[in-house]
Amino acid sequence: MFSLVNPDGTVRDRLPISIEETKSLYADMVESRVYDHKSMALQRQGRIATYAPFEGQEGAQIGAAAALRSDDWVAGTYRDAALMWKAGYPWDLMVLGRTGDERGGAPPEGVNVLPACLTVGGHMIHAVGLAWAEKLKGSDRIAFTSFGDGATSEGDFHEAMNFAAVYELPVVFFCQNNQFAISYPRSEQTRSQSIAAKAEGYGMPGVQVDGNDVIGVLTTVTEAVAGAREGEGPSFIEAITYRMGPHTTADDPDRYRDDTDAEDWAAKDPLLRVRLLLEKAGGWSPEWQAELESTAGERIEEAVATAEAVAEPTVGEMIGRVFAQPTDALLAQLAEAEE
Amino acid sequence: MFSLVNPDGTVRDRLPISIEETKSLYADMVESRVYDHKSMALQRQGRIATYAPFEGQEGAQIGAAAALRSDDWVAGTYRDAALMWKAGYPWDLMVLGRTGDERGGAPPEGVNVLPACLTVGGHMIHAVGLAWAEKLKGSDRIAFTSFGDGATSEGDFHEAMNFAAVYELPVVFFCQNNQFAISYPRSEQTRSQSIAAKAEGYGMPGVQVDGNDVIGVLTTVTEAVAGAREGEGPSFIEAITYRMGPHTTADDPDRYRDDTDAEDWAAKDPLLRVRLLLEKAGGWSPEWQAELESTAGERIEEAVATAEAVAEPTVGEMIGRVFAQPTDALLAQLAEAEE
Amino acid sequence: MSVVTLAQALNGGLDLALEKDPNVVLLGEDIGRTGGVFRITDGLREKYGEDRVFDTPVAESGIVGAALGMAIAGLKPVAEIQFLGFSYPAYDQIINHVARMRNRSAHRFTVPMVIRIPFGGGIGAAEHHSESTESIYAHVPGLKVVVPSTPADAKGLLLAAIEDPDPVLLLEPIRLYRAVKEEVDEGDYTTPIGPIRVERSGDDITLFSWGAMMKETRAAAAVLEDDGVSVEVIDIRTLSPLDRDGIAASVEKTGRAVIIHEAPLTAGFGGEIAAVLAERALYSLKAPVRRVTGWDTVFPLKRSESHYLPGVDRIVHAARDILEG
Amino acid sequence: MSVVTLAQALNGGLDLALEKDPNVVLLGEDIGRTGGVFRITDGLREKYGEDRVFDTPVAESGIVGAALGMAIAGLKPVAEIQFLGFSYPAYDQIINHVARMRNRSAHRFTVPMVIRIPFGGGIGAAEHHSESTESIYAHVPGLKVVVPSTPADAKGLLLAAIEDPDPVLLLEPIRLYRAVKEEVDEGDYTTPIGPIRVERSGDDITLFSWGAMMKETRAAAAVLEDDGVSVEVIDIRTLSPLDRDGIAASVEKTGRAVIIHEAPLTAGFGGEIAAVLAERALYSLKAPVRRVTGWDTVFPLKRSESHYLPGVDRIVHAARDILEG
Ligand SMILES: Cc1ncc(C[n+]2csc(CCOP(=O)(O)OP(=O)(O)O)c2C)c(N)n1
Ligand SMILES: Cc1ncc(C[n+]2csc(CCOP(=O)(O)OP(=O)(O)O)c2C)c(N)n1
Ligand SMILES: [Mg+2]
Ligand SMILES: [Mg+2]
Repeated sequence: MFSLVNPDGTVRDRLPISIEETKSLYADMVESRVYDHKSMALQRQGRIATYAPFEGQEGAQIGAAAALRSDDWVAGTYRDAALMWKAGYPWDLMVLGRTGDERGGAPPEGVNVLPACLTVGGHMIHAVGLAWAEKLKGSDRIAFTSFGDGATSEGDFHEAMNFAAVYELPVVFFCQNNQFAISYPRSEQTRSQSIAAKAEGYGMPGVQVDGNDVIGVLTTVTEAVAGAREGEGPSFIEAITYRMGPHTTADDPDRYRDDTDAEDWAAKDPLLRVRLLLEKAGGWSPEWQAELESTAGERIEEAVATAEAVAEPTVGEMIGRVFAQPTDALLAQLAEAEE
Repeated sequence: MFSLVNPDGTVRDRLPISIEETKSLYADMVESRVYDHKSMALQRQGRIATYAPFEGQEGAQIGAAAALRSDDWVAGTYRDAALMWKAGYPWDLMVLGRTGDERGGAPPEGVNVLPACLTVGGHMIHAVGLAWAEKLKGSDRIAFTSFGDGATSEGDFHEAMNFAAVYELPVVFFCQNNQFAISYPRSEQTRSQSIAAKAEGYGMPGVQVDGNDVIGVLTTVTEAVAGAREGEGPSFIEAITYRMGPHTTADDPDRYRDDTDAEDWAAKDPLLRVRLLLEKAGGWSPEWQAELESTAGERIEEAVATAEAVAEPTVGEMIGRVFAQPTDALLAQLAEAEE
Repeated sequence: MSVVTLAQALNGGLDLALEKDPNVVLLGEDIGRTGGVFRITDGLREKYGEDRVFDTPVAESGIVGAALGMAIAGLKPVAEIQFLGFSYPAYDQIINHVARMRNRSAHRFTVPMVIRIPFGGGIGAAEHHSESTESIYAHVPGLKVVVPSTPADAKGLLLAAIEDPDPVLLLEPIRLYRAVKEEVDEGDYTTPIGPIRVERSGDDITLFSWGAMMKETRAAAAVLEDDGVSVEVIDIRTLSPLDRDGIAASVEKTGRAVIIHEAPLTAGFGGEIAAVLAERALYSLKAPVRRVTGWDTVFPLKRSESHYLPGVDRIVHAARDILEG
Repeated sequence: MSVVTLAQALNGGLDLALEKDPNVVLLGEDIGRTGGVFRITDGLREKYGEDRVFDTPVAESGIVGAALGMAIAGLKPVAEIQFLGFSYPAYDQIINHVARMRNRSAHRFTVPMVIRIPFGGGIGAAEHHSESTESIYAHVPGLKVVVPSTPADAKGLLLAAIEDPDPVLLLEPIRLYRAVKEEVDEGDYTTPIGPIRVERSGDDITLFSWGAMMKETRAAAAVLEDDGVSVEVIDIRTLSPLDRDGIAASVEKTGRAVIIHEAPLTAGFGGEIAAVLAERALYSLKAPVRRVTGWDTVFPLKRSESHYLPGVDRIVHAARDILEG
């Protein structure tokens, strides 16, 4: 497993980025965590629907997204809010979506991030098609797709991996192995020694990286992205991480996992190690931390306010989203609905 | 690639079976080929529907089936007639099925061979379920499933392989890599170095065997079956072979493959090498060959006659096959149909 | 007898089936350790062990296809798919294999298995979690499709499905899991697969529905009765095989019909019922048949759910229309 | 103008689309080197190259899902699935993704793609090769479903589908690929998606059908006309969005309807049409609606095909029944 920064903040190898850059990644992780905690609170208050927290996975998500170019394609899941945000998807739209509003699924023009996929495994093949189109168009845009350990058991994972390899497409497959698919542990999900080892069966390079090491992830994904962009085809990355919270706000992890595990992983927290690293390098202070948190808090509050200020969706919008132009049949239904 | 008998009939290693046993395998291959040729002829005469010939794959099919116990489960494809026959499925039922009669799908009690699966990749997971049930019942019956190179691209292949490994089930996966999925060559089907290499991604042993070497196949499958029976879990075998004929009687291989390839493979014919081996050992004579062919011919003719003598199916039988007991709704339809 | 929810009735039914028949096994995502996302299998792994109640990898086609193999080999698998919106990866196994093995093998290999799937919206769930695509299953020859709307029927249909020699799809109305309670026999009983249930007998109009929409249908019937209308309420309960005689008989009596379902209108199962009426009860019909259904849109997210779901008002409105018409 | 088969018309349409729009690409199993199992894409890989016409691995979900990605990124993919019976592994991608991306992303990401699938029986094919499960697709919001029955419509609907900003499923009647010939405009034209086609106008009865069953329907109409009955024959042509006005208008005129399709009866698309009549044309109906369809069985193998397929006799019989009734 590739890793650059140890849980205690010590460094295994020369870091490829500056302290300023490290601070910026740290700030992004802090902001993401603030969003995550806020979302949990909003859900408890009934202001958003079921929420899938990513706490513990910020290193994987921020590190990966930091390796992408702003116009690259991104296809991720319900748990990828930090990743999507770092790739350009605004917080307020993410919140809007989670209040139960389809308009949250439309990132601004220029942000090529698909709305989160909720069917496990369904979206990886979309990334393949996106990459295929870019290759045919002769562009050097790549497609990045993120998914969980559980998703690797779906048939669609297999077909996506195979197509990407067969057509030598610029796709980066990024598995956040957070040890569980809801209650089902990674150890039972597959008897493969590692998830990364699956890549070989497709003739694709596959590597493992410490998913809680944001700089390690950044480095690994940067390399994969560069390879894809330069025509070397697809590659696969398994980021080893841990979901510190429940699967979703509707889940109770006590039913299926040990507290001791969770404690072990808490020590490997992706934020903690960067903070320790920065501390040693003189780049961290309690004041800065407080400032980060308060700035992030303000931004997230603002995003929530923006989302909550969006007018109630109309039945016309719902019906209008089926096709580019509503058909006569739909217009008739709209008339009936508005009656 | 494991192999015991070379294309020229020389032997690489001590043979695990006697000359008498070898002769018997040879006889089975001859009989299968007679069936195959007869079926092609029947199709041209309009007596059976589209037919998928297995010529060139007799070594793989007879060798594999010879390794099974008579009560083991078998789930194969439209191209596995020789395999299914050797596993106990009578020729006449096979012909009956191909005249377009569902009654051909019912092998005798005690023969645990499922009717051929026509959806590519659909049946491997059935073998997994069969093996799962046997394991739960504490029996030592195993499940054997055969499929093509093309089938390994389907999502269902992936799910079947994974389930078998996860639950450590007694399943033998047997891929007849005949180089093509209709017109699509193995080289494009996957970028995996070998198809056998895919097994590793499931934590399952995978081996390659010369599929045109009936004794090599028998040896390899025997080992896999023994492992499964003894509780060592599933394994995967890639038998390298070649479909000497068209994909089906509706196919024209000239559109997608070279004659020279076909010639190369003709020299590797699974029957030829055993004949050469037997010749050297004094176990083959033109008379014996003629006898084999005529006996086989008679048997196949008889099977065809038996199949063709089966009375026309009735609409009542068709409607009666939907459920154990026809529902009132179906009985009403039957009455209407019989009007 | 005890007063239980629909969810509890299902749990009790599964418990009973596991207890009485050692061939019954359960499999599905998260059904063991957590008892399933809706806790329908709660406690059963603890009680019957890891060799009766299996958690599986995330692979719906695999779950259904493996269950099919198990059934052929003599077990009675009850597979759970987490939500109807996640059943589509298994559609191929269901239509091409589960429902056809008997036909393909001329009765030699049979598939006595059950697939349980929570379905329907109304709880503000995320995308794909509110599907009502029952019609794509009701169209599959060789598959029976049952949809209970009461705790007693839930248990009875579940046990009937497990006993059935053929594959049965049991669609469980999410919105009703915990919304209704009634007395349910604690013992072993079955509710026959096939016949409709006349929930309330009446003379002026028939309301047909199934699953979660029975709730709104009942409420609409109450409103109409307050108006002095005599309403017949029919819970279709089994979509396939369909009780065409029962459906026609009701409208021969009442002369008017409203069909209510949550799925989109076009090619929804309501069309089948309306067709039965147009074929069998035409001369009894005093007014056009009405379908009150979801619009032909994707089931929306929470904020638009009320725009989509057919409510009591729409049902009452349609009924009044044809009562007055 | 030239006289061509339905297969040739489709080939010509694809050729034209590839020629005029560099974003059009084709993908599917065996569509390149062999021109597809029905040779609909014959010669196109040679003409447009390996970067426009792709042979793919055997993976239907992959084909459809990849096409969806291509469409989002600006291409206009036309995917082929070899037979409708092999489309089910792609059902999840179609219903959950292809048909919903626009809704999910509030118009931000759109999916202008076409899925072409040969369908229907009558050629004595093997299991799974004779499916007519159009209703499970017609039920999908966000997906348009068209079914030509003539060469001219085949080309026109194909080109309309390719131009359409939304995903369109084109079901191609296998039995008619080479069975009918007619003059087809060699140029660029579209047949509008939506409106039914009144193939023959009449006053006494309407026969509704689509796809391959149009053949038997036409033949039945001829028999009835010989009896002196004035028959209206309607080719539904677009199942979704459905031309309910056109359907109702015909029966308002004729007062009688027979709906003919090859798929099993229960939850088949005929139910939708009968429902439209029960809702919109009830007071015009002089006799019960009749559906002449496949039985609720698996589509059988060759020897039983004639037991299954609704023939001219059954259509004529049903029509006479309601004409006399
Ligand atoms: C096709 C499908 N099946 C089942 C589900 C229900 N489900 C939601 S998340 C999940 C587990 C996914 O685990 P993993 O891929 O590891 O991602 P994680 O949630 O751990 O990020 C399941 C089974 C679904 N959303 N889609
Ligand atoms: C799900 C599915 N997709 C497509 C087909 C059409 N088809 C029939 S055979 C075949 C190729 C299969 O190739 P392979 O698995 O290598 O087996 P082989 O025919 O070479 O024995 C295809 C694509 C099918 N039968 N089922
Ligand atoms: Mg996970
Ligand atoms: Mg092959």
